[in-house]
Amino acid sequence: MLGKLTWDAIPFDQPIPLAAGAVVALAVLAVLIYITVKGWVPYLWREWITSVDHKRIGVMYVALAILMLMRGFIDAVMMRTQQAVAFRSNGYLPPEHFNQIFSAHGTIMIFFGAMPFMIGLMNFVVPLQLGVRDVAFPTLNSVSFWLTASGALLVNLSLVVGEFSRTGWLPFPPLSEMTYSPGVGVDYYCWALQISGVGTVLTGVNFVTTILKIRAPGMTYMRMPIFCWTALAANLLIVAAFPVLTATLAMLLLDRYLGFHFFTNTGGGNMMMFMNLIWAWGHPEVYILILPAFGVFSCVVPTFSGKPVFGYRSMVMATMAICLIAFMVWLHHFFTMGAGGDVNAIFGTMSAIIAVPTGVKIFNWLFTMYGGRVRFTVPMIWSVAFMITFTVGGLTGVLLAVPPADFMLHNSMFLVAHFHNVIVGGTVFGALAGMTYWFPKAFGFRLHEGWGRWSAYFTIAGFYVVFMPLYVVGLEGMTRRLQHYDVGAWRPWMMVSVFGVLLALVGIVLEIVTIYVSIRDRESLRDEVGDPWDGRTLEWSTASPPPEYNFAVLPHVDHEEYYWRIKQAAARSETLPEEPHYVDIEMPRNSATGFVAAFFATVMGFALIWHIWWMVGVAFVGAYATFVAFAWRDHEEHVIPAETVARNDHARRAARAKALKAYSPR
Amino acid sequence: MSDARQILETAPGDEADVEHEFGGGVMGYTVGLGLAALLTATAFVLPALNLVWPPSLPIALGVLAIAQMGVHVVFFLHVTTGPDNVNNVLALAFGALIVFLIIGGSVWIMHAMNANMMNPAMHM
Amino acid sequence: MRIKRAAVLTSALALSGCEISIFDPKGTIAAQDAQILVDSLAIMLAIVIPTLIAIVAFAWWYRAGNTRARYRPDFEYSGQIELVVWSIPALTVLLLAGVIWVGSHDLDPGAPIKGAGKPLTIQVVSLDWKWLFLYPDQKLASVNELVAPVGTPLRLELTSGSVMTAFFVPQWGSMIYTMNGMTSRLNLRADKAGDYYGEASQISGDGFADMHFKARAVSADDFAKWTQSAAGVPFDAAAYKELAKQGLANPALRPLAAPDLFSDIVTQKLPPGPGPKPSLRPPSVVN
Amino acid sequence: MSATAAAHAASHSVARMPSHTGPANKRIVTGYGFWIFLLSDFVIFASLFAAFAVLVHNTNGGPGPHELFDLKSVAVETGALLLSTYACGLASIAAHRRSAIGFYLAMLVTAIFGAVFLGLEINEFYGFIDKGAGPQRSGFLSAFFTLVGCHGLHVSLGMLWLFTMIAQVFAKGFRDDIQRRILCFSLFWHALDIIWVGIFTAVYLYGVYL
Ligand code: HEA
Ligand code: HEA
Ligand code: CUA
Ligand SMILES: [Cu+2]
Repeated sequence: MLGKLTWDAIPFDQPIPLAAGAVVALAVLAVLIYITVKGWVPYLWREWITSVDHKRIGVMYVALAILMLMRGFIDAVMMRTQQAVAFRSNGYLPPEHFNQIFSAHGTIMIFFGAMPFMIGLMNFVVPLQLGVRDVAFPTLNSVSFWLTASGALLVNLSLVVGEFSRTGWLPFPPLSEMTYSPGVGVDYYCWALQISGVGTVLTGVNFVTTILKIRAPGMTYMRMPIFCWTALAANLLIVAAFPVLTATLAMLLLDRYLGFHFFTNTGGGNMMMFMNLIWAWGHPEVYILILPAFGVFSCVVPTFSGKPVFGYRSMVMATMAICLIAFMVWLHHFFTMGAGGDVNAIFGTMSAIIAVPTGVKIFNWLFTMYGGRVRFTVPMIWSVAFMITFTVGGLTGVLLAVPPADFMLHNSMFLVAHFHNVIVGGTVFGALAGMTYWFPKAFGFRLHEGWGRWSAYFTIAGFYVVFMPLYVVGLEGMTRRLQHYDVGAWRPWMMVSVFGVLLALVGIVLEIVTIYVSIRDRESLRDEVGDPWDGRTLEWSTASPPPEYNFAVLPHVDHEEYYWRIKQAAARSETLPEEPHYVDIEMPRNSATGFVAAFFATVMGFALIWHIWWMVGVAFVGAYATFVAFAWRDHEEHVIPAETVARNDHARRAARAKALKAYSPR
Repeated sequence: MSDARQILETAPGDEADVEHEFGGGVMGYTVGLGLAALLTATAFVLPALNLVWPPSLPIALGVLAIAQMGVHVVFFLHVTTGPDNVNNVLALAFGALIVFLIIGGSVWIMHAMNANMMNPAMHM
Repeated sequence: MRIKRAAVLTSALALSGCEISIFDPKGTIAAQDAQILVDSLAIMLAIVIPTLIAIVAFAWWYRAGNTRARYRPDFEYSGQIELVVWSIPALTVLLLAGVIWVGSHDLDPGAPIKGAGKPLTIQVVSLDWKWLFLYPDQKLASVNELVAPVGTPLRLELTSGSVMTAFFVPQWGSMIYTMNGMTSRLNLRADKAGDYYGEASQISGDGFADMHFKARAVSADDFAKWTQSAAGVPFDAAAYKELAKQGLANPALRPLAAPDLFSDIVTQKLPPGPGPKPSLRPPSVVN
Repeated sequence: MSATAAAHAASHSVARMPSHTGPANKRIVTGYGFWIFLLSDFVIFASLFAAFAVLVHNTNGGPGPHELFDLKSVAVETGALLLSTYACGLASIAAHRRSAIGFYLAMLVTAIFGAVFLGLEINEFYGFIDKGAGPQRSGFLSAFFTLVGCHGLHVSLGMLWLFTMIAQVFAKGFRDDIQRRILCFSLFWHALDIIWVGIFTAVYLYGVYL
């Protein structure tokens, strides 16, 4: 009846995960009960769960990402403390648990922390910057989000029911094959990623289409903000790379469930093929993580330097170059497999070549600051910290791209330090910069500067103190994923590193305090005008938070810095542009499709993991029925009358007119 | 109606006004069917007839396949080089490049790996 | 403590005094790898250090409060600067590409190296979670201890009797993957007598952290003596099957009874290790 | 001029709006989005092709391509799928002209040839498994069944979609959103035939002759 699922699946004998799981489950339950009692369910259902508004979906993505970053951070704290104490002893985490932790940490951070954060920012920002009302396929957008949430739920469920994969964030066979990993951990991993992967591909399709086909009148390619370019590149990478992941995991699943021989030791399988395919996805994946962050910095640095981005065309070229070369370097993750001199040399060189367009970007941000008036707000602090940190991380990356160096450093703590250096210093700093930067746009009030600043300082310091020692032990031969070790020379560095993670913890707590304080003091932090930073791109031309339809009338863009120009003109003449003619606006209706589809997907994933075949069938039928029901709908739009639009826009214009007097044009 | 001097767009596969254009309408599909059938038949018959020099056979078959894919793209999917089709073609080119890199790259890499470490006895 | 590791621990204690830094190479390959690493680093630092300085300097000088800095709100393009920002990294990478090209070929793990005397062939089998070293010419089977004469080129043939992992002695040089059904090749040479740290560098399951071994470089005489010291029951297919079961092992040297053992493992005549007993959560490692 | 013809003409002029005059219309957006989705599907197949190319010699002592493949049956399959694609093209022309009868007929022909194709494929798979050459037999057969089976799965889902489309046209007529779905369906069906060209060349012909 319940397949492989028995009481054994609950880890009664392992107090740590059991307690952690119980606490989380209780917390979730408490929140749910609280929400219900307060009578918020209808509101949440109407305004968030069934919303197809890209802004709402963006906010939900970011919220999910923050939650998952915290979960991943707890894993990180456990790993660092384990390695601090596990010198000539077993520490407090037995190997079967420790191995789950780094696997879960990597999986959660990449797939459910960093990527949703970036996708969330793109969701929120791209249509606003393009000057349009929504993405190409709003309902699909909601499906994407909920499928991502479904994957995240499954991964976290493995904490209490069964186990998670113990084979690393990428499940290399044969270790991940049935023979060597008979538990359900790898299955949790695969199904969670298959489900969220579908969501990610749909996001990619959605955003490529949006950016190429849905832009405000006059918004030619060369007038798009850099963030939109990086979003385009990242989504092209998603569309082209994620199917490889889907196919590869499908093959692994066929091996595990039906006894196929793709990657097995026996039967004519070839495990090297898995390495090859997974990295053909995996390397583009890291640029999916970093490119949107580059876009964030290309918004933040110009805004706070009071200048347009330097070398716009170079930036665009560099972005697209990275997007293409990303597909030509994947072998650098397995130089040590023995492909021979020619292959290694060519892939090594291609990897080093990526340093050129990336360097161009760094230099162009540098020259954006040059001749500017740099205001060190919190997003700008993150940006400068990023430029420094990422350059260091990129340097060590290129070092790893030199095959003989990689022969010594592959899979070492040096590698671990490299990728945290680029991921934390690039993607996470970018995410936090972007969150702080667009927070007032989303909620109508700014985040508190003072607290936010201290949060940034502590997190940045924490990062350096955690990971610089890891470079050192990496050079001393320490390999990654060690549950314990006996080498005395590594010990002191482990102690320094654990101290760093405490600093990072303080940083995160301060970030939470920042949010709390800002909500409390929201009246004094209010953004009345909709342009709190003296921004340059279109999102700052509408109200904060923007109305459902974003713009009362679509802007007619005639320049790269269109909004900046009309703002300056208005300030000089001290009059707003003429009032437009308002018309009715058609917007997509809410839809429960995403939520319902994800519900069935979760059930199906769970049933597949535990071999509960009848439940698989039921869930499949449910999903198909949802699909047909959605297709049968007759009215996809609702209309917002011109009067409402006019009323809202008058309020916005009044606030702008008032602010005009205080604004000194440049 | 549409202004011919503007940069136009069509959806891939769109019938729209192509009925009187190259590759459109019933005629287009029929021509496509004829060409595709011809290419398929050649591909199946060629090796059996021993007409080509055997070592060049894979290349011949590959060329036939690519030609046929081209026929399908033009006559069935209506993705042509017209100015209204730029975006569609660019997307296709990007896709084709990725497909090429993944298949070509994998085969090359795995060939090198196998050459360096496979035991001939193993996979018989 | 759930793992009994008395033997492993003592061998580790003996090692813990010494450094295993890759900047302290004790073999020709390690020395060259490290050299290339340092060279590449130097090439890149030449551009990265000025970049880092410029970031800090620009950010500081152009801060909003600095009235001496000239504000140029329209400075958004300069052909010369564009040229420089593309060409300087490109030139650096060009230089680096040369290093990469030469390095990848010269230091290809499969490329034979020179040294004193006839190359010594050692066959390496990674198991769950120990290392088996076979000396086909000396007819020896050594568990978790790799002994090599100083200065002699070592021709390593590697495979796995279980999952994929990687063989690595940091102070001797390059690591390489081991995979069941395949033979990877690695050429090394130890240049200074001593005891070195060897490890598995690719996660291989629950016992992974204990999957390290002692790599000893000894004089030719000591090596000859060592080959004589093999004791105990000869190592054959049955012994191999026993060893292939999951668990840890103490270092041991035994005569090798089955000369084709390695090729039997590679061709899977001897099947790969059985893995854990099927159960939801397999029991943890026991010695 | 009837009202429908006028609407038809209007939809054309909208369909061809230049992009820099603002967001493209729904038909273009939908078609383009689906096109991108298809490209990502091609990449799935690319991975499977790559796996097949690498594993084709790993027969593990079992039968190889020469022993298994029957090119005659493959040729018939190919013909069936080609005719099916042709019929699908006619169906989209019928839809464009808003001829319901023509649409149903052409879709039916599409479905019949699709079914012939599927039948032959299932028969082939069944024959292999019967001979002990199932996907568990060897790496080669795993890759073969997965690649060809994935295509077959796509065709099966396409059939499901095909009948859903007939039902939708029947229930709702040639509404704009239905027309967009017909466009997507025909793109899907034609794309499957392109992939089949890759399969009959790289799997069957290469397998037998190389
Ligand atoms: C996005 C990816 C990501 C991120 C952000 C991190 C962040 C961190 N990681 Fe992780 N890590 C990986 C991806 C990531 N990691 C991967 C892929 C692996 C490999 C797994 C494997 O082996 O298979 C790995 C492995 C890994 C290891 C295992 C090393 C080993 O193999 O032995 C360790 C050990 O300490 C570690 C530590 C840390 C620490 C201390 C942090 C951080 O704590 C650093 C500091 C960052 C922050 C402080 C920001 C966190 C932000 C928030 C929590 C949000 C707060 C925001 C608000 C409240 C608004 N990581
Ligand atoms: C956001 C994620 C991200 C980013 C952006 C990068 C960027 C780069 N990475 Fe990294 N990488 C990872 C995430 C990332 N990486 C992860 C997660 C892994 C490990 C996965 C695992 O095994 O678990 C990894 C592993 C990894 C390896 C494999 C090592 C091994 O397994 O042995 C290699 C090897 O080549 C590599 C190289 C590079 C290079 C060349 C870049 C380049 O893009 C960097 C370019 C940037 C700069 C160089 C700095 C700025 C440039 C200048 C200031 C110009 C001047 C500089 C020069 C000319 C040098 N990375
Ligand atoms: Cu390496 Cu087969
Ligand atoms: Cu990479």
